[in-house]
Amino acid sequence: MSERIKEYPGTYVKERAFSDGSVLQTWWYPKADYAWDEGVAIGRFLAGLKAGKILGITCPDCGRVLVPPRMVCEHCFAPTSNWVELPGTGYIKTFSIVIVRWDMERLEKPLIPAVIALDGTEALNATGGLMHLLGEIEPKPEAVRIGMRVEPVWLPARKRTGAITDIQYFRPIKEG
Amino acid sequence: MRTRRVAVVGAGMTKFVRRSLETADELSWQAAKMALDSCGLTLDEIECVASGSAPDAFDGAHMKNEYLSPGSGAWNKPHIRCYVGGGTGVMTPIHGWYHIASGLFDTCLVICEEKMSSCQPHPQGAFLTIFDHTLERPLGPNLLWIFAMEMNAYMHRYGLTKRDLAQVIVKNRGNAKHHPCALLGEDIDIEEVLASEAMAWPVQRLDVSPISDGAVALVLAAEHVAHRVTDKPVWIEGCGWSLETSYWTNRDLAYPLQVEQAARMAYDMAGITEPRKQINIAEPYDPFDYKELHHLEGLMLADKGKAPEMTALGITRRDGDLPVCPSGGLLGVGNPIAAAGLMKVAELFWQLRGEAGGRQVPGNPKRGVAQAWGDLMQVGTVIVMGIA
Amino acid sequence: MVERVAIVGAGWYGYKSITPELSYREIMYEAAVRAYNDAGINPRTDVDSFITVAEDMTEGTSIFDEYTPDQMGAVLRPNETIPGDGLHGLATAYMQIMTGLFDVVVVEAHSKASNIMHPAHIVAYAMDPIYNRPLQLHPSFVAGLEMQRYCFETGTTLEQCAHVVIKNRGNAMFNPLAAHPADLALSDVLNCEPVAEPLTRLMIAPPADGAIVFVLAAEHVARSLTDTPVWIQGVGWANGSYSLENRGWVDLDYVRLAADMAYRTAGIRHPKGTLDFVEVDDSYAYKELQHLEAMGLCRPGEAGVLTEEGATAMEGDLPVNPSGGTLGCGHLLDASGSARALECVLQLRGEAGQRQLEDVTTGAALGWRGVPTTAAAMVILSNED
Amino acid sequence: MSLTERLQFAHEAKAWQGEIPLQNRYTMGLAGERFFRTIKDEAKLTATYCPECDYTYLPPRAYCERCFSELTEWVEVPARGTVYAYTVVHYDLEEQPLKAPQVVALIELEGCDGVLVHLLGAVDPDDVCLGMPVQAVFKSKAKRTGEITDIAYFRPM
Repeated sequence: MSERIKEYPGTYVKERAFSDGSVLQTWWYPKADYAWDEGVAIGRFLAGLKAGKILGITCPDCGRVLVPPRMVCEHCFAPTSNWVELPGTGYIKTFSIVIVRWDMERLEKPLIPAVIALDGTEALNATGGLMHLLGEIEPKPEAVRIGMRVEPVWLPARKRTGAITDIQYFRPIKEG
Repeated sequence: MRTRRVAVVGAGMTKFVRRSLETADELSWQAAKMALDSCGLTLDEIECVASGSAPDAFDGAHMKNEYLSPGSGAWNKPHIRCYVGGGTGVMTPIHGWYHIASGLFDTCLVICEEKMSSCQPHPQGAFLTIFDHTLERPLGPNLLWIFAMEMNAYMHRYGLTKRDLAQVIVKNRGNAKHHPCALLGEDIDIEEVLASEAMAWPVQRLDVSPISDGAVALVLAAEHVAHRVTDKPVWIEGCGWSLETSYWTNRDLAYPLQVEQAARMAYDMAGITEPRKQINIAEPYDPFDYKELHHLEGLMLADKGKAPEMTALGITRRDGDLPVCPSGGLLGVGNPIAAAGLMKVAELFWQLRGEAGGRQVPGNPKRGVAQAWGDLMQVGTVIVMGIA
Repeated sequence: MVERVAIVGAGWYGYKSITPELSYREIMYEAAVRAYNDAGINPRTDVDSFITVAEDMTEGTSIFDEYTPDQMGAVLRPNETIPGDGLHGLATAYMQIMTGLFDVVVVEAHSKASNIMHPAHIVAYAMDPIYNRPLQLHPSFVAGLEMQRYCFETGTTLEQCAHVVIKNRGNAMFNPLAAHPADLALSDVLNCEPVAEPLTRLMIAPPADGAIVFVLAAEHVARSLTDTPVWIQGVGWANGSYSLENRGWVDLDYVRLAADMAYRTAGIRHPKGTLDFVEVDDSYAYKELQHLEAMGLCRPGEAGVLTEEGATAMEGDLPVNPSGGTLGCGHLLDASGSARALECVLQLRGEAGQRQLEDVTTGAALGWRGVPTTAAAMVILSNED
Repeated sequence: MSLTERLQFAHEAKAWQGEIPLQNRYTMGLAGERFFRTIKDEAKLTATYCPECDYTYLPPRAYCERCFSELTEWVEVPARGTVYAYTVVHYDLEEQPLKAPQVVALIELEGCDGVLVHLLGAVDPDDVCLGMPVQAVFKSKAKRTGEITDIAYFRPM
């Protein structure tokens, strides 16, 4: 490779070349809007959120309580049944302290996304759980720890719409 | 084994650049043309095309493989694209392999392209919609979030520090100095990595591979054609791929089980029973520094949690006992998703033929493994190649 | 001696114009369960590889293959996505089995077309961004242009094109799977609103939701799984020129090449005498005619006449789209080719109910990826040992 | 066993709405940069020629898709040709009926193989016919941006 071929193709263009017109361009804005059918499992889960409940569903074969709920257990390939209301509490499986937006602009305030393992869903090598944001981490975001116990902070009932954001965030459970 | 043997007989690639003048199909043509020229074959002699590319959102074209088909040499030829997110770059030569191993074809052009710069204002925008549309996107996640969380889980499980991980960047960028297509080949101080701008703890700017435009192509041939075309065929000995659950929040993120599953499948096919003894070079997928370590463990080339120590001991240096990412990896060469994965396979081809120039690992390596990974930290793709 | 490959299981959900009762995951599961039960297999232990057919932009998710394994029983198993027609997926599975390293491979394709709010925008996004898209045209213009030139060159009439619609939506009346059965008259088709002249609204296949799963097996396994294996005799696929500017507007080289490859791999020299029926893409009425000609089943310009004469009807010499085709079943996006193949399987097993053709042994399915592509794939299926 | 639980009431069936938010910027590429620059600056069409395949590409390509040769031979071609096919389009991208239907044509340009896709203008749709000679109408220089829409439309000669 390096020995045989001296010249490699690929022409680098500076960003400035677009603004000063030295390189031509054309733009497109696809209109990609969707209305995805929620179906049985997610539909019921969202209805639960609206009612202020986190619901799981049970696999009759392995006994796992699945969150997010699905109509089939991916390990047993068995259809699930028996909805369970979970306490909503859990612990932080992992987290990040995010200070830039997707386009690399700095955020005004850090976000702390985390994977929450929910109580009542522990199984062999897996836990039911959700990605969500953390809040009320005191005294500052850096105090967050893996394993920290957390609980959901719900929107008031009248503001809930049946969405994951009906939970505003999870916060540490105060000791005692 | 009654399966037909398949060899890599040619390779080509473009420079990986932040933003290319070439259109996506022109990049594909450049890499494909070079691959053909490298083994003296013409497009006429190619019987089919196996292509791979990651989200359509990057190049900005729905049914991307149709859009790329002229540059992929697919005019009046059978052409199928495979797609497993970030794992695509190593899946595509596997996809090419079964085209020939099936007995349907004798030659195959394997091509991966990504023009990420078409996605504006920042290519990360293409990753905003990889999350579950109902339960995750409303929270506004991006790719950094989940990698940061996986990195954190890995560091926490084994008590690793940022310094343990950052040595991978120093090594890979250094290796990339000798890669003529590299975007970031340079000597870099570990303190500079540790001091780089924080993005999403524990991820800092220099932990991440650079976004780029580029294309890579290989020519595959059945045994009888391979011997006619070259006296240095590199054989595809094993292929493996595996996809974990999409419910990533339910998984153990500290260990890439899907990579292990894919590796076991590839090793079985290649007859490898002791990978650490039987593999001379590794090109694990390194879009972030911790990923190289994570994947060395998944490939069973390091004990769980021990890859950082192996790196500290210099074992994974270009002149170490197990050179890892001698190409410079994604961290050094660049990360045009699918093309970056195929770049690793091309690197094995060049290394095993002794044609890697300043990057050549010493000791006449006989066998190498390349691996890619992607989706929601969920797919593993593994290829084993050798000259035995 | 190379082993053969058979379809040993098939399952489906749909087809319907909307499916608000189930999510995309759930329709995939429904189809998969039927296919696995049909084949008598457990996906967690008996399948060597899973192939899912999908495109990001029709799903509304970047890297859609993330969301395929769970409901297929494919978790921690080899599972790859083919962004192609369902028949490209079948061809991929066929190749994997022919390597000798995979005994059982599953192929899934589905459509949630009803979830896409601006389908024309999605198709437009497949056009060349520099030369074509800036004109901001509804993508059906491509079909309008092609139909006009085709009719001009071959002497095919609009009435003949309309007969395809009447036949296929009429056939769909006997297919419980079909989403768009209808009893139409010539005037309905010719006098409804024009979309891209000469193309009228009823000459365009309306979309539908659905999911289709096939289980494929190597010969030695197939015989232990089923008494009614449907053999994949031949496969073929090809691309033409992607560019609207350089493609053959009259000679569909990609269909011709895909068909030639399928005949070659099947060892068929005289397709016309060998194929008992065909299921071909008819996402626009004139495409059925064009495809029959490009597949070598009649001479250029002859397909329209044959259709008018009833030669392609259920009781004709060569029944074409007994299922109702895409016009009658609905356009299932990239699962459309799978729907064509599913009908072949049902017919060859004698399970096509009211629309069962008599004494059929060999059929073919042809898929086209639609505007603006030049990508076709074909499989030839047979129930003969 | 398939699903053991299903929705029972129509009001339970809901859809979650969202989008893939995207904006794309495309370069014209090795060949396109020169093609569109010539249109922008000189209101002229250029093509590339493949001697291997004896094929003249307009839009020009940097390479021949048939034989993969690099194409370096550029030719200027007159901005006129004949209608190879045409259609009258009645809907826009939002699926809304157009007030004024658009006439879209494939135009065989003089000296080129293949066709160019563009709008026909200054003509009644009923008067268009196959083989009709047409020529490009360029936007004024001040309005040209180096895109395919620098040609406003083709009109009968």
